[in-house]
Amino acid sequence: MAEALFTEVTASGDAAEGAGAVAAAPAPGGRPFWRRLRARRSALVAGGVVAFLVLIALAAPLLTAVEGQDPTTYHPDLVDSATGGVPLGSFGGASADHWLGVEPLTGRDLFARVVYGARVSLGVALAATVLQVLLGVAIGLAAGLGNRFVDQALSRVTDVVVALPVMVVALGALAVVPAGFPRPVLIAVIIGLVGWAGTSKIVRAQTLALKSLDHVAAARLSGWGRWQVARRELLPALAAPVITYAVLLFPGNIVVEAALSFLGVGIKPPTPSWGQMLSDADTWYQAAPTYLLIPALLLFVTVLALTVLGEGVRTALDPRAESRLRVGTGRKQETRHDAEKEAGA
Amino acid sequence: MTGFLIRRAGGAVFVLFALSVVVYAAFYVVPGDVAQIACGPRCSPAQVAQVSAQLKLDDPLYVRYAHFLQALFTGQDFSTGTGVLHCPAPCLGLSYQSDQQVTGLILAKLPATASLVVGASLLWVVLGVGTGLLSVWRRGRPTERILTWITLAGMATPVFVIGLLLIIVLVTALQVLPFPDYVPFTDDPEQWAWNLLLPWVSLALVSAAPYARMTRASMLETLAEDHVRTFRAYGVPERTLVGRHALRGALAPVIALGALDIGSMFGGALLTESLFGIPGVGRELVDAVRTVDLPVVVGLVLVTGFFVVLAGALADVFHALADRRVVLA
Amino acid sequence: GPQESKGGSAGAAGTPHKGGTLTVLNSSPQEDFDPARLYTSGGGNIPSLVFRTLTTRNREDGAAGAKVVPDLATDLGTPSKNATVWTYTLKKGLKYEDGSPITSADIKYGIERSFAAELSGGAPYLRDWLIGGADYEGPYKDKKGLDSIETPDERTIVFHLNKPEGEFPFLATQTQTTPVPQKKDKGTKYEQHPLSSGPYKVVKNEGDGERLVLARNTHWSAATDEERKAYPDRIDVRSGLDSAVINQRLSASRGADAAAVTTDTNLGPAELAKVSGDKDLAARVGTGHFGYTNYIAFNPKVKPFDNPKVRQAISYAVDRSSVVNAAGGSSLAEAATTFLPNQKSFGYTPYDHFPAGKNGNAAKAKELLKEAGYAKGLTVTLTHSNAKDFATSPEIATALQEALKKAGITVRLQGLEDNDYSETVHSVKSEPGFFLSGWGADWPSGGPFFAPIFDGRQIVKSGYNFNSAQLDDSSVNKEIDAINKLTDLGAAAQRWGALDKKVGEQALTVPLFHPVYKRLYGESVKNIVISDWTGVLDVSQVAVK
Amino acid sequence: MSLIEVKDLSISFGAVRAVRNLSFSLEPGRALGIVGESGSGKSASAYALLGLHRGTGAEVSGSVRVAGVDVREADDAELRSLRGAKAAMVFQDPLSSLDPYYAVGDQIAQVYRVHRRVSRRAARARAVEVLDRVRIPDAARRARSRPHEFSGGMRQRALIAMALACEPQLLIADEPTTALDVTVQAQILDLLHQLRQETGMGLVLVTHDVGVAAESVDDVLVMRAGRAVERGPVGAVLAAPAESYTRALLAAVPRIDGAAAPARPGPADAGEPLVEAVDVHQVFGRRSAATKAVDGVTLGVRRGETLGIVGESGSGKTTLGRMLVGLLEPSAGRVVRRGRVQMVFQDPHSSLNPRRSIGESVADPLRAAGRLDEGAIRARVGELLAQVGLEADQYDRYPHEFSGGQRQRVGIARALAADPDLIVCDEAVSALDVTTQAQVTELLGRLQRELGLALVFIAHDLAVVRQVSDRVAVMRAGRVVEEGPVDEVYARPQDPYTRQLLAAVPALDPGQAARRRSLRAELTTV
Ligand SMILES: Nc1ncnc2c1ncn2[C@@H]1O[C@H](COP(=O)(O)OP(=O)(O)OP(=O)(O)O)[C@@H](O)[C@H]1O
Ligand SMILES: Nc1ncnc2c1ncn2[C@@H]1O[C@H](COP(=O)(O)OP(=O)(O)OP(=O)(O)O)[C@@H](O)[C@H]1O
Ligand SMILES: [Mg+2]
Ligand SMILES: [Mg+2]
Repeated sequence: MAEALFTEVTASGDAAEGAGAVAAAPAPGGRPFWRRLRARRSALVAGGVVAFLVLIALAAPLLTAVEGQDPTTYHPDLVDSATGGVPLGSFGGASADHWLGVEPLTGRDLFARVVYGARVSLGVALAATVLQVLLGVAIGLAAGLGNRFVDQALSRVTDVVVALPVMVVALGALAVVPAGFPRPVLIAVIIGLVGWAGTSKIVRAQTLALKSLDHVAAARLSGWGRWQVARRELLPALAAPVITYAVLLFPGNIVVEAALSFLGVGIKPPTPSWGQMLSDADTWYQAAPTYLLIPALLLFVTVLALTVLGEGVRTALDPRAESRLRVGTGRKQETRHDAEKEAGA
Repeated sequence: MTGFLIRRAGGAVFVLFALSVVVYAAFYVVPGDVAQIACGPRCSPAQVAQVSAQLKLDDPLYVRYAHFLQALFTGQDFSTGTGVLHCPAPCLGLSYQSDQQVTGLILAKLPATASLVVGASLLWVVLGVGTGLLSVWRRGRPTERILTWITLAGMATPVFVIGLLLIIVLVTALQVLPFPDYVPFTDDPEQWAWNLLLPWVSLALVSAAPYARMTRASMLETLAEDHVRTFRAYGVPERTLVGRHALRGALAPVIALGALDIGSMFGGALLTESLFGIPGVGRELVDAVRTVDLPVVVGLVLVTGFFVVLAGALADVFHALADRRVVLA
Repeated sequence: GPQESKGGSAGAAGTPHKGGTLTVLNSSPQEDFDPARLYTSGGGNIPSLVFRTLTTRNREDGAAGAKVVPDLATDLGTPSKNATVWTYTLKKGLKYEDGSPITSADIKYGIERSFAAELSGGAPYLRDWLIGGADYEGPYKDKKGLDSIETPDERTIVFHLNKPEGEFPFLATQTQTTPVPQKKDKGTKYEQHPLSSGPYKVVKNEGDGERLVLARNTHWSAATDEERKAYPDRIDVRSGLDSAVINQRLSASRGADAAAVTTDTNLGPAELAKVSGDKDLAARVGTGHFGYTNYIAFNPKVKPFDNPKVRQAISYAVDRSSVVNAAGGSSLAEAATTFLPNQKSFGYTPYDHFPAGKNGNAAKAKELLKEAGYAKGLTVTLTHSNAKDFATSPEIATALQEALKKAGITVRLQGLEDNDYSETVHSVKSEPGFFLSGWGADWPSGGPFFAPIFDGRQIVKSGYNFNSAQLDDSSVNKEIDAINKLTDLGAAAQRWGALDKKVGEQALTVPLFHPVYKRLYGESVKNIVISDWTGVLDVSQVAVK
Repeated sequence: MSLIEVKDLSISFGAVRAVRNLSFSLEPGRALGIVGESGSGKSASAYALLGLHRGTGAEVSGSVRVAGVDVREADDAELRSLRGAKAAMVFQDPLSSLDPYYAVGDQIAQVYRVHRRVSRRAARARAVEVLDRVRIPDAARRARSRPHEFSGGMRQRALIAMALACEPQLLIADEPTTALDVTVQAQILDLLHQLRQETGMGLVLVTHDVGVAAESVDDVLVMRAGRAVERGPVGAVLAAPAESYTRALLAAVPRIDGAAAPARPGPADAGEPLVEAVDVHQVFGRRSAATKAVDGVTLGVRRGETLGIVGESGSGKTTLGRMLVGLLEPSAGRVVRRGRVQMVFQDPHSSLNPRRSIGESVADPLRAAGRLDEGAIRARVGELLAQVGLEADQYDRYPHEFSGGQRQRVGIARALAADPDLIVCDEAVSALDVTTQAQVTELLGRLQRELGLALVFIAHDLAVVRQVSDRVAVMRAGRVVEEGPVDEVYARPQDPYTRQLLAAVPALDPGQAARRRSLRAELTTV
């Protein structure tokens, strides 16, 4: 009987039309994540900005060659030695030769230092963030999935790491690692090693919440191994908070690199980095404002772009986000909604 | 609850123990000859040797560590030259550099750091959570935009830059605030707050952004949940939905983040402290690391580690109280 | 030659009066306040208000300030014929803050306790010069005392030295000669309340010297003290401040800050740029010259610096104007070609053996390199510290790196963290061949400036060594001994200058620059005195009314 | 004036047209049942009555007037004054419809204060009053409990209490009893009935369960694929349905008292059980907080056999099922498995990963096995989706785009994909309308016949259990109180609890429903 009913229902024309009610939208081109990401214009703009910054960093030698400068040559003649080395000329000594002017004291070309600094700052911060996220996710997952003993042990190790002063670690590391070891790599590793605790705490909490959900149980019953279950069922859900947090870690890491420079255990000169520039420039805000403003502005743009991009990626990762975002601002009237649609059509 | 407290206390002991071992181990490799630094650069080798003997630096590190542990439980006596200085039971030793009792040294520095961190954290939580809240409730409005940009800019700028700019604007140019000059709370609460305002604001500005982002993310998450739909269907105004229900849901991650920050800030507010001349533990720590003053470093790391553990445990308790579904494990 | 030291025009005007509170805004706290542990003459500015010494520095502007004058003693001391025995007589009516009299035994005890390991930190001279000093372990371990110091009566003290030292009066300016009554000695705890012999006493010492309050010592009598003016009633020292904030506060000069000075914070280049654009501020800047030289040090035991041609080539290649710029510009640094500071008291004798001109002589350098067998260029490593001090710091190192590049010398930089740097460059075992260094005077004379660097007998095999070239030249050693015998300090200075010029020929160092100190002070601060001895404003002369 | 007037209502979610040209009205004091298959647009229509689609991605057209308010034209303030005060809604999912952070009483008080200017205290008193009204025992104390301290049935009642707080003219109840066992379901339906008599409010009852509608409403509206198929007085429609769809719907309703289920083939082999539990226990929490969820259960399931498990909410059914498939280790006792096992989860919300398309979820077991290539996997998933009454091309859609019943079917498809020997179906058909339910149970039956599949069928719907099971176990408080062949147990229940359960089953005939209601009243008061 039931079977007959079923065939009848699907066979009737009415039902065929009814199927429209549940039919999916025509299969979208490309993976849904990219489709959703592309749909967010702000994310695209932000992505463009980030790509642009990365490009600048990669093309630093080329750009400085075009300008005809390099980041290390001193120009003592371009600064006023008697008044503490302020760049001569307006706008920090900006000119056709020195597009953004020159550094106070040394007269080194600011544009060249900024673009080369982008390499170090973005590179170090990126590497450190990646390390922090990898470690944090791995340890957080292990704590969340492991038994009570594993969880307790890892949580306490996390506490130790939080409480460990970065200075002590940095000094110890600098003493142990041979002097020839590339400093940016070392700094990235140090920042990564002391900064994963936040990520791991977030991941652990999320894992604990998620692992009791039935879809994780279902995946286990499907015959996946532990790691596969984690990868398929947990990691995608962890992606949102982790991305949100990683986007926050990134500028933090640039600033930490600056602070390490400030404390004398950072990037080695004459290699420029934004953080180092900021920490050198702090007293120059009045005498040579561009010296402070340029790296500060670039850093701000980077952070802003990453935040917007991160937000975009986070939302695009979540198939429910479309309706979710609107939920927050549920004030738009249905009628107006229709009117807008018509106006737009 | 009792079980939780006992486990946490055990965990804390482990953390502190591990910290002290790590610090001792680090001092094998960190450069700097303690005796030479304590004695001064022009000390003769013989004199350096005397100082080294006096500070018991010639013992192997593990022996020193054993003494350290012993002093912690039984106290220790030190010679002042003319007499004896008794350092009572939880004795963290004497500073190599200044001959002060480490316990006293830390106790003297702690109130300033606590004032800084507690005040600033209140401010940054309010600023961060407020911005996050506005970014959900008043999405796209100018106030929201401005606040979001301010917090992001704060995050992108080192505190020594922000602090200095604030001094220029608020103190030198507008003259609305005094130059920060730490006054202990016990001396004059009003002056205490007034003088700390600038450090608080600076530290809050650089720390608020994560709270704003986290608050925003979890609020959006909560707003999409079924129970919010229930209240919307009962005519509860959006303001209440956001401010009461969604905000409450966002509390847990914010508290967790706060615990992490407050804990680590106790050792890490050093840039703010040195910019504003606040006599706190952060600066003391950097100085001690610089001068390889092992007892002071160990003492400070233990104390800050204690706060990290404490903050973590408090966050767990708060979380469990706020969300009864959570069992303390 | 050096510019004149001078206080700014603003503060110089107006007659000083007694009264008021002077605020001192500093970055480093006065962690040591025990006369045994202080290093510099008078222990620096603040301790010198509390501790009187046998002799002291002359509190006058410029070169006159580099003279040594009597303090507790009636004169600069009476030397024996070969300057190995020095005898001092104390003034009459000297009292501590508690009204008890100051005796010569207290001075002997003060010196003795500075030998105790618990109270280390002072300068090495007493240990090196006094007979039996090298083995003496201080009064706590060795109750017998030091035989080479005699106190025949309450006002007389006699020092027996193991070799002639004509500069003993300079040594007597150090706080180890401050009287400490044995009964009041509390060992390491003494610094919490040291007994004052000067115009001020300590009434508050918090946070290990972070917050100090000094008030008048009523038992101090101006009649016995020609040097300290002691105008303010109180002195309030706040330390631990960021240098940028100190300069901000001094330039704003609001409230109590109008009567504020700093004893340890210079104007940085950025601040100088701002100050020089503002007439009012520029008038409140004091300029001082402390005897100090920043230089490149070579270790000829390391190749290729064993080759004098290489050292000379580098001397020629150096671009002093970019180095001076990196150190803060011509207002904060003066290019140097001599090792001795450019002040008369050191015996300054101008010379420039390897004239590099303003921007370096790359051609000459290349030529020398060719002769040395490095026609194709040379790669060397320059060791420097990562401290932000504009002296041995990265800016200077990179400036040199750039200059030497023009001469075909590739410089790799090895920046070390502060402690690591000190340990590395000051140990004979690890000393690099090519590094940045600097040397300052313990007192304004050639002796302590020149000898530790070039005296072969001062090479320290284990421990800190400052003779970085490890020069052990018997003719140099002999001349040093000869000058030390002179009690005529003027004559001695001349011979130090000549010796410097001669040693300079070996190109063991490349003098780079002498720093200049520029410091702001508050609006109502008067009577600014900056001597060449310290290069900084003397708080004992300052008035705020 | 009518309480509700809906004209030409259409709702679409993007390309999905969930409701089309729906018109109906409701007079004050009357009760309307909306029944229809799962996914037919019932919930969507109910939401439209309160303007809940506002600000979401849904597009709404047509006119909706409720209690004199034009829902589509009203401004925010006007709408707020409608919501809760004049018309209140009880949502489909009671488990997640209350804020976990606040006490139940405070939540009700909050809603009350939105509409009435009263003091906090007065609002609290009102909350206690309405909680008492929906028979929450010891209401004054329980008002201070948080939702998680309430059982499912109590939460549902709390939601109704919230709806009653402002004495609305209209109550919209969306599947108020879906997740509840029959005894609680009966209590809730009785409560609604009583309240309607006492206050004279109108009721819109959305349900897929014709039986539930028969017990509680005056008129019935049958929906299918977004359209109204038939409407009329409940007695008339149920007794003499005009439309073929309605007839089919009614015919598919499993009956507890009708003819016994078609003779089922006996277990394929009488040998060793496929899965066997021996004296299993499960204790959650420790010491004072310990809950004995399962307390010494011994049972076995053979190849080709169906074991039904019934029992009140919280009696340990799910926990037992999880132990059978090995998702939970028993605290004591042992479970022996001699084949592949799968589970269909009770909560369709959490059993599907919201971030993965449903096709991917269904494909999981296939991928894990690693035998099929990509194309074959897609084809097989399409086949499975079709078998449970979904479309093959819904592969790429996400769980939130489905109605409750549709999600449940995805879960079944996933369990089938693994090609198991035994499936534990935990309330697998509870949210399905009877036609789909019939289709699914038929599918399971066929697989059982063809492949010798064994089933453990956990359900609160006694009729369905009777239809599909060979044996039935009745659970209460972690123990099996009665077990035996299904006809035996239904015909001659031994345990008083089993009798109570059977009396709570809703009847299709409104007249019979009334008789049962009074019978229940006797049973519970005794
Ligand atoms: N947010 C959404 N996005 C896309 N489609 C949706 C959404 N919500 C519901 N639908 C679709 O709209 C149709 C009607 O859904 P609705 O929830 O009203 O069904 P229902 O009749 O209540 O079913 P059930 O009895 O299973 O609860 C379904 O086909 C569903 O897939
Ligand atoms: N993870 C858990 N932690 C603590 N208690 C639990 C847990 N899971 C279930 N319980 C408790 O165990 C008992 C049995 O729960 P179970 O889910 O098995 O009931 P059920 O018979 O499936 O009920 P329902 O019909 O409502 O689904 C309940 O009292 C429940 O509160
Ligand atoms: Mg529904
Ligand atoms: Mg269950």
